Amino acid sequence: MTTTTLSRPWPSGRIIGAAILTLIAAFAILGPVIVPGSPFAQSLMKSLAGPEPAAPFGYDHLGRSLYHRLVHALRLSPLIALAAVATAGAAGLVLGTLAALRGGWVERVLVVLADALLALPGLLMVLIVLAIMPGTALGFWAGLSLVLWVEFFRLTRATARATLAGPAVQAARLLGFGWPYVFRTHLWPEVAPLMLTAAAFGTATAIMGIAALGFVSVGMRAPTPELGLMMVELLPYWREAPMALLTPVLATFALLLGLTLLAGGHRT
Amino acid sequence: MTLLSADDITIRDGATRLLAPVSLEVSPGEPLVILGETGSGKSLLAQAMMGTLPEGLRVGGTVTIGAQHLRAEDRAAFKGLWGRQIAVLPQEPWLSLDPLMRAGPQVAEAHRLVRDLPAQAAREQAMSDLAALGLEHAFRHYPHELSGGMAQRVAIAAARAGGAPIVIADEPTKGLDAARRDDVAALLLVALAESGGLVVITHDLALARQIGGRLIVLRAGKVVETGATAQVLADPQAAYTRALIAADPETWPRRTAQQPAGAPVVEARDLTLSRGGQRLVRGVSLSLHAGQILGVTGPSGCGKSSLGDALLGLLPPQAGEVRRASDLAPTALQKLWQDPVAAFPRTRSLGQTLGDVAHLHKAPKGRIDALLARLRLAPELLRRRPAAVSGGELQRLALLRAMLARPRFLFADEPTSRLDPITQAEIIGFLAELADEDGMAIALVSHDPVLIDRTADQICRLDRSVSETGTPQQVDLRHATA
Amino acid sequence: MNIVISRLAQAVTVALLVGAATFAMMRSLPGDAAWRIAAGRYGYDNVDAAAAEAVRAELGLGGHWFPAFLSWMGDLLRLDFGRSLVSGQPVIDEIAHQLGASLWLALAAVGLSLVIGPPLGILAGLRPGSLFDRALLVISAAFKAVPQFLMALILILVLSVQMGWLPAAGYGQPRHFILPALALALGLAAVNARIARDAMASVAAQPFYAFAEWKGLSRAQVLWRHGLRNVSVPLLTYLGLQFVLLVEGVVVIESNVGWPGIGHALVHAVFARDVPMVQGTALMLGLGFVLVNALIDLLAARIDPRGAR
Amino acid sequence: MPLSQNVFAAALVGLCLAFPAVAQTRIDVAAPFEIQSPEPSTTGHIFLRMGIVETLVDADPEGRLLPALATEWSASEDGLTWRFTLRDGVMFHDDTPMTPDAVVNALEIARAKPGPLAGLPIAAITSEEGAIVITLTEPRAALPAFLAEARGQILAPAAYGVDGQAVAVIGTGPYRLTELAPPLSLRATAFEGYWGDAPHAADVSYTAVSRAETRALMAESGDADFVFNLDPATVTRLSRSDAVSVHSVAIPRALLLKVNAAHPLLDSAEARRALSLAIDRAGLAQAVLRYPEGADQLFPPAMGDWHDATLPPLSYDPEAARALLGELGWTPGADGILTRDGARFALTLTTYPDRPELPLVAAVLEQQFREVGVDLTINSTNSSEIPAGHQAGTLELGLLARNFALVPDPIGTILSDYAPVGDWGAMGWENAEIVALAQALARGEGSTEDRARITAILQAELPVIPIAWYQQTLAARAGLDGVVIDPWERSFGLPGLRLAP
Repeated sequence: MTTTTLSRPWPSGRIIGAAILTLIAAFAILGPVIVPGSPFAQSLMKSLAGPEPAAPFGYDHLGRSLYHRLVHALRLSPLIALAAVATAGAAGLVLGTLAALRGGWVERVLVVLADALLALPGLLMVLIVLAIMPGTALGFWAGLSLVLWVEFFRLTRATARATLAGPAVQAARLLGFGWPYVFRTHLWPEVAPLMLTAAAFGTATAIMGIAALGFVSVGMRAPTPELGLMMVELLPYWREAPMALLTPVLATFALLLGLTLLAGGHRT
Repeated sequence: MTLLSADDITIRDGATRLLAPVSLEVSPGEPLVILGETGSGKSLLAQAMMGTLPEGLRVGGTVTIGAQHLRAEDRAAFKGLWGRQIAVLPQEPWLSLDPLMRAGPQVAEAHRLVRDLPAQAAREQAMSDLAALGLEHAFRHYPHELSGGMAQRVAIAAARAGGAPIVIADEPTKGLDAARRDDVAALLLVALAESGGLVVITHDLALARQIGGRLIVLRAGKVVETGATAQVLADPQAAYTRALIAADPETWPRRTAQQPAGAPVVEARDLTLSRGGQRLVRGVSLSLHAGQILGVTGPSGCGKSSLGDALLGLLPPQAGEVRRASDLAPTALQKLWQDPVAAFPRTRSLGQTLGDVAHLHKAPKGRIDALLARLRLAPELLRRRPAAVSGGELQRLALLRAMLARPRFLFADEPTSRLDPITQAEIIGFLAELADEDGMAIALVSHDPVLIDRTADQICRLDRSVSETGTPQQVDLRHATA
Repeated sequence: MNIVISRLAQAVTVALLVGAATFAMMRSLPGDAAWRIAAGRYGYDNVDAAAAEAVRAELGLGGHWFPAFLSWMGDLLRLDFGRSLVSGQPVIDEIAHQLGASLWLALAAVGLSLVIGPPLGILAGLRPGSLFDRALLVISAAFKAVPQFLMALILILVLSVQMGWLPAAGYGQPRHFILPALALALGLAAVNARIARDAMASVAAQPFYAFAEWKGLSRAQVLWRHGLRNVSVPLLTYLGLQFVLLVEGVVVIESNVGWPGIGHALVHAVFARDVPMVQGTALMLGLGFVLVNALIDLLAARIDPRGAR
Repeated sequence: MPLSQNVFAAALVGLCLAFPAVAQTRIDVAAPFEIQSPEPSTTGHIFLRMGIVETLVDADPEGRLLPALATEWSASEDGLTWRFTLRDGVMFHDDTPMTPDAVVNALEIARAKPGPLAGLPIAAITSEEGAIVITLTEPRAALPAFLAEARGQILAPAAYGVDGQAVAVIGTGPYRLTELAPPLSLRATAFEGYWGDAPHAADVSYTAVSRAETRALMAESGDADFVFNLDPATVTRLSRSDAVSVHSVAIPRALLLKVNAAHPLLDSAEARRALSLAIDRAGLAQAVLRYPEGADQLFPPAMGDWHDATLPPLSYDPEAARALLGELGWTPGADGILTRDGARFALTLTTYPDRPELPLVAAVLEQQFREVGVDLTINSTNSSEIPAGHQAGTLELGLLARNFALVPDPIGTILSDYAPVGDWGAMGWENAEIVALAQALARGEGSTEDRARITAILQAELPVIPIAWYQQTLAARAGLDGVVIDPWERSFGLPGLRLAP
């Protein structure tokens, strides 16, 4: 990309959000390097025991290191979420541009489809896809992609329509530039910041969805370390070991707060 | 007796002085016109007198309104005077009316809440205010159902309902065509007759001339000249005032007509155009040769831009045809827009954009520099984004960009309507030069019939019902202003 | 008129989507559908080959997919949702039974969120950039980052277990409403507040807002007469879109606190692979969205006549 | 907008004022089971537990059969003809008398549906004056116990629709159903025409709360008076609370590993014993189930004769397990997993999350098996995958909780699970001796030694590997007297509960 990116400084909320996410990512990637261990290894004698060097966050009810379970949970749902957002973003971008460019029935069909999907609760679609697809992670990816592309599509289409109809694009066309140039220099710079916001929101939505379904026991399955599942597993022990329950709660909160702040603004 | 006086008003933004000490007085029956370009400080001065300056700016001096002496920095003290002592006329009346409230109540609420009339009496008073302005039927209309002129009248009625003796009008003719400008001038004079005090802030010489009274000319935060309006305009003393008056199309000489030579570059026959299901242009025929300037004028919404787009091939005609010279490359047709900022990609530097165009059209090295020099533009501008460049400079850069494609026909769609008069004169001068020296055929759209009259070789006047084409001598432009 | 037609198209597409998705679900149940259904119906202690055989015989599972698909969609378009595979009751009866509980919960949550969010947002929007505005931004971001199930969890731990003020679960009495409604409302309010704040800030920056003050109206008069009405339109439109968020919340929260609503039924139906129930509830939720938004369109058109072109 | 805000606020406040909390005159029960419909084959156990319906035969905590709607019963010499004398003067809740014809009708409908009655060799059920007669094609000594099962409940003829599906719950119990709101709640009130003693509490309600944590919270906050089936983890916590008393009893239910004995990796008793030796039952029971000990044989002590205290217990000895597998030709590979002839010792364990402890136990097993070089993949899925996998022969290992007392006489479950195989029992393993012994016991011919023999064979051959015995735990509000837990999971004992003033 030869375009200069926006050099406008980010608002402080975004910077804080990015910093939180960087910390979490560093923890998820480097965690096992700093303190080696496995998220599945049990030692029933250490059930709900407190922190120690081999398990800095203590142990869960099965004597598994919360530190390592958290590291893996913080890899799992963000990875699924990012994969879904990437798929949804690409699909939304392509279809949105196509709709704005072609108009006619292509646009009408896509808009009606997007509107209909918008009317259906995302978690419901994910649940149905989970029931159809083999494999929970794959199901989450497919279901979340199916839910999330609508937002990207609507953003791209709205921006593309406004941009393509504007004088700047008319000028570029009159000057003899082709559509790839128009996309690169006119459309993408307008869409990209919106896509970043939507991607951050989408990732947050996806992570929330995975955790929520885990929490009501219809998402990821034990013994996979997943944030919602960890919470529901540790909930019965919250009086004995409140910190054990707080660990995934705080991690989820930090992750989602980081994403919300990174998104900046709000969905409209 | 003085209705309003301002003494030693200064405005600073941190260390920068935006307005040198200015003093003025408004007497009953004698309007005061503050004339200046964008950035001259005229609107800041008006805001200082109304107590609406942004908090970030430091303001000094005192304002006396009626019997009250106010320190200009005490903004809150002005609030109680709004509607009661000072009536403020907004710049853009459409945007100044609450879109979700019917016109009548917007007038009546001032009667009720400011003058404490009972609800019924307030409504009747509002009705009679509107009736006095010829708007008795508009009481139950929403703002979007009103024309621009009607909205302006409703806004004036609403602003004055509180019964303030002083009317301040900030740029009341911004973006209006000549016919509407004259309406506004007449309304302001009626307001003057009824209220007593009138301050008009404008960049529009014609409006200043119509209002009369006293005149203050501001430039870059300093008073350049003061005096009776008629006298200053007839015999300007300051060089700047002279330049300002010289930039008024009224004072321009008429262009020496170019005789058509060879085949026309663009030609239209019995052209009928419609956009969004609405028929705009009916049966227009014209032919434009190299070096000629076609002036297109008419009230807003009459299809001026559509005609240009049809000539460019951007809008397929509903009936009739457009013919272009057979040797015309597709990129030999170019266009200038009213808002040049919107015509450039927002996020790229101007140098990148122009570089891309030069590259695409295989312009020789140094072509951009040569054109920059010719258009009297500083090369540093290329490092900036479109939004960081003044409107006049950006319109010249847009012209430069178009020239890189070596156009033979240029459609300039209101290229100067957002620019100050001096900049406008400059841009129009460049366009005339391009026609004369480069033999470019130009279609120039403007809502200002005087400008068209002075600049064009042939004129196309569009109206909702009729359209005529011909030389400036043939086409009755006064008709357009009626 | 346009509103009605486009919403009608949306409703039909929603129905087709739900129909196709649930048909696919029916056809692709991992393992044997009869077994799944038997497990849902008789429980894990009693599901065996005989139970599965009984279900298979009763439902006539099997056959080519295409005629099955046509008859599936045909039933759907005749609004015949069939019977629940688990309970054997007509789906429509079950939904009618559960809809009320969810509706009340959703209404209470929206009502509560409107009491909390927009007033704060409007206060902040009147003074953009102020300390209060920035504080509200931070707080609303924090609340938005708490998923609804987590909010419910925190509220249960704090309000009902630690303090003993509210029942942790249950249904039937007004005090049962407060906790789940609050759990839903806080998240909604966080977003409501932001929408109201932005709308208020943008309305207050419009020329007409300043002009109303210049006419001589006091700040409060301007806010009351010109501010609120203009803020209400974007807020209302957003509320319509928020419906989906609300429904998702209802689904999760109902499962959390044992609320006998449509969301609870949906989760159970998905779990038991009770496809007709999934179809019925999904359809009800999707069409509910369309209906709510159609009503909001009409209401917004009444408030803002510009929209009704 | 502000108008609607006010309306909402007012409505909310108004709602709160209009319904103050009701004074306690009712026992509120919370349990995990959801109500589906009035149909006995799916929801009947809830109606029975709530004392709304009754069966012909009842059972005491020791499993001794007691008269209920039938006052006495006897079998003919050949054990093929059973006569059940019906109690006099029993009225259904619709005030119709319980006639022999009504009882026959209810039983005929019940045995046409899936359930334990369907598996009985019944030739005919006929009515007599004040009695019914059941004719069998082969002797079945446990027949009365089968009639104590929930699906054998007796409903009035008006309760059934034309297709035999129940459309209403018209039973004979001490409580009469007043409100049925599937899936979550029902209410009942004392039935004045009840044949027995009137219950102490006039009203009862039932709420289905599927989440164990939520049930525990309801017990703590007093939202429910009688909370059934507590999560092991919350037992510790609740027992410290003054507001509730926790009761628990061992029940005839075991957590066990169903083994596909036809699978090449598992087709020898040694291999199965090695797996058994790899399981740390005590640790598992304490950490996951919070029980003091694990199961050292299949049948829990609660099952009387079936439990043989003299049997050498199953023990935990990973060393011995490794040795045993080594003898079978397995050697550890690079990753620690055993291999033989290029094949890894890798198995899939199927379980279901309906009982929350199962996936946890599965996770523990995965680790403990890894210790001895066995690679386990956990598939936590729908509970039907286990019987379906059994039928298809694809199941490798299944982790499940088996109730041996669906019918108060365990012989019913033994017959269906181990004589010779069963959906929830043995798989790919047949033992003629067990079949013969079980059939004899079913006919009423066996002895205590025969039961011990069955237990011993199962212990030696391990067609299923026992892991833990369940305890049933419930929490009752402090001041609720007369709490008795029915190990046969037939009754909450509501009529005997007394609300403290």
